[in-house]
Amino acid sequence: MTGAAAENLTFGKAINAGLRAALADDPAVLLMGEDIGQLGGVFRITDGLQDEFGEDRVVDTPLAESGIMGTAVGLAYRGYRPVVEIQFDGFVYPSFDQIVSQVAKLHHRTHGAVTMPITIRIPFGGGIGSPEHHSESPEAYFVHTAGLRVVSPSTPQEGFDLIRAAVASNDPVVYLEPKRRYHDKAPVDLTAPLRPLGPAALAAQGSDVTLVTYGPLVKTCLQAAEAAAADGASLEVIDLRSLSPIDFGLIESSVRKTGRLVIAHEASRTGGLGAEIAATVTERCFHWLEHPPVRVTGFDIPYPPAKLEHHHVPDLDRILDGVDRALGRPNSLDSLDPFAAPVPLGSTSDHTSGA
Amino acid sequence: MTGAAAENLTFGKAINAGLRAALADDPAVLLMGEDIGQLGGVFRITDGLQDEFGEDRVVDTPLAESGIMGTAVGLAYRGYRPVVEIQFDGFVYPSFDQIVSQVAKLHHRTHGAVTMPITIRIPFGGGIGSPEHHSESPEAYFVHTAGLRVVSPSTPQEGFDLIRAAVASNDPVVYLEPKRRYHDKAPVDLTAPLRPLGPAALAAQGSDVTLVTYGPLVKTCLQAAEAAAADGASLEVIDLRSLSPIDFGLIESSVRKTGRLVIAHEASRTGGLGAEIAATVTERCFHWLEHPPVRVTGFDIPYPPAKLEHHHVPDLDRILDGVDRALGRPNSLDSLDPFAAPVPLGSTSDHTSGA
Amino acid sequence: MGSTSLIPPSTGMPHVPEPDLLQVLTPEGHRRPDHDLDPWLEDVTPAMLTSLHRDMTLIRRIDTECTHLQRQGELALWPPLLGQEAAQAGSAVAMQDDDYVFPSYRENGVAYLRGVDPLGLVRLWRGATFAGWKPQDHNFAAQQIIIGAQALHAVGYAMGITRDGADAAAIGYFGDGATSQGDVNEAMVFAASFHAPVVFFCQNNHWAISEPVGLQAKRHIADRPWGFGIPAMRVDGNDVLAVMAATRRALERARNSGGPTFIEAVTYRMGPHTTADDPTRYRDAEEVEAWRAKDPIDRLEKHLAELGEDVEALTADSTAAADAMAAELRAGVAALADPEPADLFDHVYAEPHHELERQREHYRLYLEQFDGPQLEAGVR
Amino acid sequence: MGSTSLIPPSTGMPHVPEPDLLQVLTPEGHRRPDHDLDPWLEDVTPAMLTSLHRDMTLIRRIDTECTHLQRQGELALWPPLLGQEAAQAGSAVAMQDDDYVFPSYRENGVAYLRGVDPLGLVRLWRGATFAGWKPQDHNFAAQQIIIGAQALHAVGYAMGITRDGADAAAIGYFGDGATSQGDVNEAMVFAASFHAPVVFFCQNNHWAISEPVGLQAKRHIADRPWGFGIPAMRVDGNDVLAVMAATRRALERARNSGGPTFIEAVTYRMGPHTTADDPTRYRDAEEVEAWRAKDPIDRLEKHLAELGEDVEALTADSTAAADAMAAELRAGVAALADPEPADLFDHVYAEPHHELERQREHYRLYLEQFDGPQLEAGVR
Ligand SMILES: Cc1ncc(C[n+]2csc(CCOP(=O)(O)OP(=O)(O)O)c2C)c(N)n1
Ligand SMILES: Cc1ncc(C[n+]2csc(CCOP(=O)(O)OP(=O)(O)O)c2C)c(N)n1
Ligand SMILES: [Mg+2]
Ligand SMILES: [Mg+2]
Repeated sequence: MTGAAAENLTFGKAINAGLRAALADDPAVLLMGEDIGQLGGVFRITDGLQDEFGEDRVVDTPLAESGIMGTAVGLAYRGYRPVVEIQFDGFVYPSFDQIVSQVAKLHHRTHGAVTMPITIRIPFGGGIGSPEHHSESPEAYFVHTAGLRVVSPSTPQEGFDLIRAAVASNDPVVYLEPKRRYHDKAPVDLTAPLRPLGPAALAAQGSDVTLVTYGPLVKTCLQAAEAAAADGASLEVIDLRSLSPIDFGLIESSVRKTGRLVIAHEASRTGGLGAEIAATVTERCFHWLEHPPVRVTGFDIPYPPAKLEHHHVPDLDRILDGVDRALGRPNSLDSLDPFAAPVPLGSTSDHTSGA
Repeated sequence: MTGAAAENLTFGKAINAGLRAALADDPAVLLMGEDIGQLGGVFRITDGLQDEFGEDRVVDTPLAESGIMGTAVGLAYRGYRPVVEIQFDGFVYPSFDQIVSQVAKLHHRTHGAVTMPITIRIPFGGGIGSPEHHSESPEAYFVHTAGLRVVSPSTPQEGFDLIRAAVASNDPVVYLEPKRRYHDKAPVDLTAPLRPLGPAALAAQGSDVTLVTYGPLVKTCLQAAEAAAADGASLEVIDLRSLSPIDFGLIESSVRKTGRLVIAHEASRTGGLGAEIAATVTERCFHWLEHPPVRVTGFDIPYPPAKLEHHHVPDLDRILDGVDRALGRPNSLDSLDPFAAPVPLGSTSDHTSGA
Repeated sequence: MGSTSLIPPSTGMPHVPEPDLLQVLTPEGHRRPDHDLDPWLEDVTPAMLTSLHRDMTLIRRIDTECTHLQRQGELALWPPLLGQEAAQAGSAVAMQDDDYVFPSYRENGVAYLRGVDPLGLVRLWRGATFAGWKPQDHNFAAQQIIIGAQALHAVGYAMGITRDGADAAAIGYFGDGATSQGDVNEAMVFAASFHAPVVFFCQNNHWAISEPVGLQAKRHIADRPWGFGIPAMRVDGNDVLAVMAATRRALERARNSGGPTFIEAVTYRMGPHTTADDPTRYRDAEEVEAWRAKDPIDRLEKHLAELGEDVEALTADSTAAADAMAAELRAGVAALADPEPADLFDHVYAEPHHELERQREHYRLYLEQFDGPQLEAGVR
Repeated sequence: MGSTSLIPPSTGMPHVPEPDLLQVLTPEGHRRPDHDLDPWLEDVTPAMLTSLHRDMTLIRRIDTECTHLQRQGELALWPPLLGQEAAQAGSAVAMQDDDYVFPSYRENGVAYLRGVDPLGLVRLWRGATFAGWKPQDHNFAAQQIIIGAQALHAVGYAMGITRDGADAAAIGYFGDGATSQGDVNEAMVFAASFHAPVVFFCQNNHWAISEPVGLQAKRHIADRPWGFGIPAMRVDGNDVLAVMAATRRALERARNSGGPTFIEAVTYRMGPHTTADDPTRYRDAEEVEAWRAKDPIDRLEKHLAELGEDVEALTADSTAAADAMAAELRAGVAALADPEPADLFDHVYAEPHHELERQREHYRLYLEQFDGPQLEAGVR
């Protein structure tokens, strides 16, 4: 896959290269965000781009996310293709209204007359010891929002490919960058052709359990697959790449083979992507399932302080524990077997009739 | 259930009575929102309350939802229990940042030192022929947000009971009012004791299929249960009441009895509550399930214009169609049998390795 | 009338103009001189005034027709603009074709003058569509319901104009209530920072549903933009000439790299907020009556009479034009078909989306069982 | 120095004060008369000045200590306030106990003067907690990272003060960059509408990470509040007496039903945005050097010298106090334990939550397999 032109690049530099290519290819592309100019962004993802393309194409904006998103909408009305940087995941919410009510809906609102080819870049997820609001995984909010596409790359090559595909898409795309992988290095083919946004990738082949994940946890899941192999279990790891829409075709064919599904993500469990994947795969592959889909996720808590984040973010051991569960092997949760405990702990249910 | 003091009230008047009781019971309670004073709110839910309790307790605010939510946080810091009205579902997003990053997190952020007993009232859902942004079902966003509780009443009595329970809770509660049921009338016991927020209700007993729903669709599902009974199928209808947390105990015991689960909601399907319920019930009741959980929901589209909304919002027929599916009876989707179609329609999957 | 200098102060010292109400036509229809606005009114002829009269008459007729249509159940809702005809017509005629309008839901008069077919407005407000026109056909964006959001869109569009080196401006409309929203204030920040060729056109109609403007702003709205570095004019919004002159001036300033301008058009919402509203619950009849005396159409008629024009004749002409348009509109309404269920799934995405195709196909199969409208197969 | 009248204009006419920088201590340490501020400085004695010197010295020491601790890996991050000691100390000492502070992340000096244990700041910035103190113990809210959000909290709290008829005020701190956020502008709208007893304290330190204040505001920040109906003062933020006087005046105004006031304290962020930042990428060394000449502590020392105080002795005292505090802090840091995993689940809700209990129990069982920290059973 890595052609002659492959360069060894960090994830961050690969995205930077993709942005550079997008800016060079199409004068309608422009970058907007806080501190993306001379500073090159707090993660240096836009490093050098303002010097190369000028202040008109790489625009430091005032400190107001709704303002950034709303002016991006106006620029899209005028035919531009804004690429917006949200500095950290937790700072996207002031722009939530513009995203949900405008960016996602304007193409539909106008019966296709207006397109909103806006890319919203968000460094997301935890694991880098950050303060509050700097480690969130907001993907479920966007995946539930019709009109948006959501993607997350897991390798430098995907970083490059997907940012180009996102910018080239005529739909708005939320592009979630797994910030704790920014320093991962790998060869990147900068001459790779433009690829479609949607397909998932088979990151590792296996036969016993299908392990679905995306973004930052792909690496962890690949490590889990290696560890599991040593333990006699063969994991098939699927890297979603596209979180909306989800490429269920690949997942379904894998689950029809393995009969077992584990989904891993950092976001909170309730209402997270794991629920959607479990529900859809159960609908479509019920008769193939040997065990209910297992979710290994962050807890239903606010993302914790740095010193505690390793408890919250699923790691190798928690993923393997989930795999053991899917395989019916002994696992930590045997003593809290859900099948043995019909009524949840601490439930104060008072089942009166509502009539 | 309807005691001596029961009065025949509309749903709207029942909530109004609950708010009146809350204001009367506790001087720390105050109401804030746009047009809630002299006008009594665009739905008249706060009708007469400003006259009764004064402009200091029932406060017309400037037209800025983030401002309303943010000042409510400050009032909670000072010991108040603000009840905030968001005029329509689609107008909650400007306050999303204050809700997600402040209201939901401040209790945890301060290790319990500060409480955020804020009630966020939102008339939600469709079916009343409204313009854009006036018919949304945003519950999944809030259910996925740790730190919030989310409830939705389905009857006048629940409207009264749950608003009182929400205001009395020391946690922030998103209280979703099924606006198209505001004019439904039923006896309401205004002397009912304060009840807990969490339990679901068994709205109708049955033995063949468990039908889980909430808010506006409870009524439709009860009608579906009657229609199904005529057709020889016995539906057990569960009214969630609390969407976060969900009272899985009641659902699980029902599913262990029926072996079949249908979930109905108006919100878009992907990442909606149906996914969470299907996933959790599958985890906990896998061996009892005779058929994968069926979701009958809004489509993954922006809420459509009024003339088309009856297509989007699940109605009796679509719910019955889902019930038929769960029962393995002939239904509209037989020719699109998911088990027969391993690759989704129109998928352009390109399953290359991501390594 | 004060001299509202539009030249930004060169020092950092505050330099806020007198926010007197700019007015060139008194309620009695007398033309008064105004140092700032007169240069923008040099081409005013009786013919132009007659044309403005017809514009306002037609706008008012659309408004009353649609209010009737709502009462008759043809429309789901209608937001009347009664009383705001001068603010809308005066600003609309000041625009050039290349200028781009970002309206709220109430700019139905501006829509009409931008060439939007009234039937498009009807289709929108009957709930058949969210946009009864193609924005690019009229340089008139989809109407905005989220209060204030469009102010940022106008600024973004204007930033694009600058980048394109184009000779055009953007104009964002919003109400007095909208000025409380973060978005409108952020729009001022961005407009100032990027020196965007944008005009903020605020129709202060004194009410935001049931809330008086005094709840939103403790000072004149036009006082606020200066602090952001944006010059502002406070104009009599019921004086069509003052509004036209101020808007011309602001748009011209924008086109000539002068940056953003804010216009507060002081007017009054004579009707309910929408046909669903009952204003008697929150405001006094006397207030409404006092504003009736400032009616924008009456005022122009008085002025035309003062100029010696045959007001009866031109009113008859305007009315005839309005009658014709109303008849056409009603005929159009009678012929309107309901939207197709395909509209549910079309254009949610610009590019193929396999999961939504699947839902579409599911629903097609579902509908096939019934007699009602069907979905076509395989069309996106 | 201009006369910044705090009396709101009685008419609707704009009445914006000269936004000259209010200053009572020149960079050379001379005391200069100021009509507006002098009445608020009548109780200033050499002892008070000495105390302010010690306050600023201690604040600076916390700052440099924590910067070191970050370099040594004890802290995850630290946002230095170097250069802003006068703005923080001057405003903090102006408060009364009942006043309530809503800080951003940079008000570590204010925190200290409100009685927050520096070890609490350390625990916060090492990533052991999100709040190293109980807000109600110091009337000092949890620090706020979401830019501008706390401005609304301050207004809401102040609205509560009014309702309680209490003799107190709220004060919200934020930076120059924050003024672009919708929340800060909405806070001004609400403060004006509800005549809230709140002080907006904006430390204009000239930078928002890499963005100069000129990108956020085309005029002085203090020009903006007037348009919202909120009087503003622009004070030399490196002049501890001017800051103290202005804050006293504003707080006193708030306590006496005078409503909100905005203070722009013009200062400079001498260090990086945080220890993770590299300011050499975006700003010139000369700019920093120019501001070094306006150092707030030097300035007070010069003034004390001019008053004939024994500066060497009092500096030695201040330094000794700082040394003692720093030693205590380091000892405290060495003794810090890591937080317990129970903190993950505790206080997410104030009331029982069965699904979260279940997750907690799951995780307890999971941890039991390992040697590391364990979760207690059944505790919420
Ligand atoms: C974000 C948002 N909040 C609330 C509403 C409900 N709403 C519709 S119109 C309106 C009043 C707007 O007043 P103003 O800005 O003065 O405009 P006008 O209606 O007077 O033209 C309100 C509160 C909305 N549409 N959007
Ligand atoms: C909503 C939000 N957007 C972005 C950020 C990232 N951020 C943290 S500090 C900062 C600059 C703030 O500048 P200013 O308000 O001047 O305060 P200062 O840091 O100078 O004290 C930014 C952009 C944030 N914390 N919150
Ligand atoms: Mg208005
Ligand atoms: Mg700053």
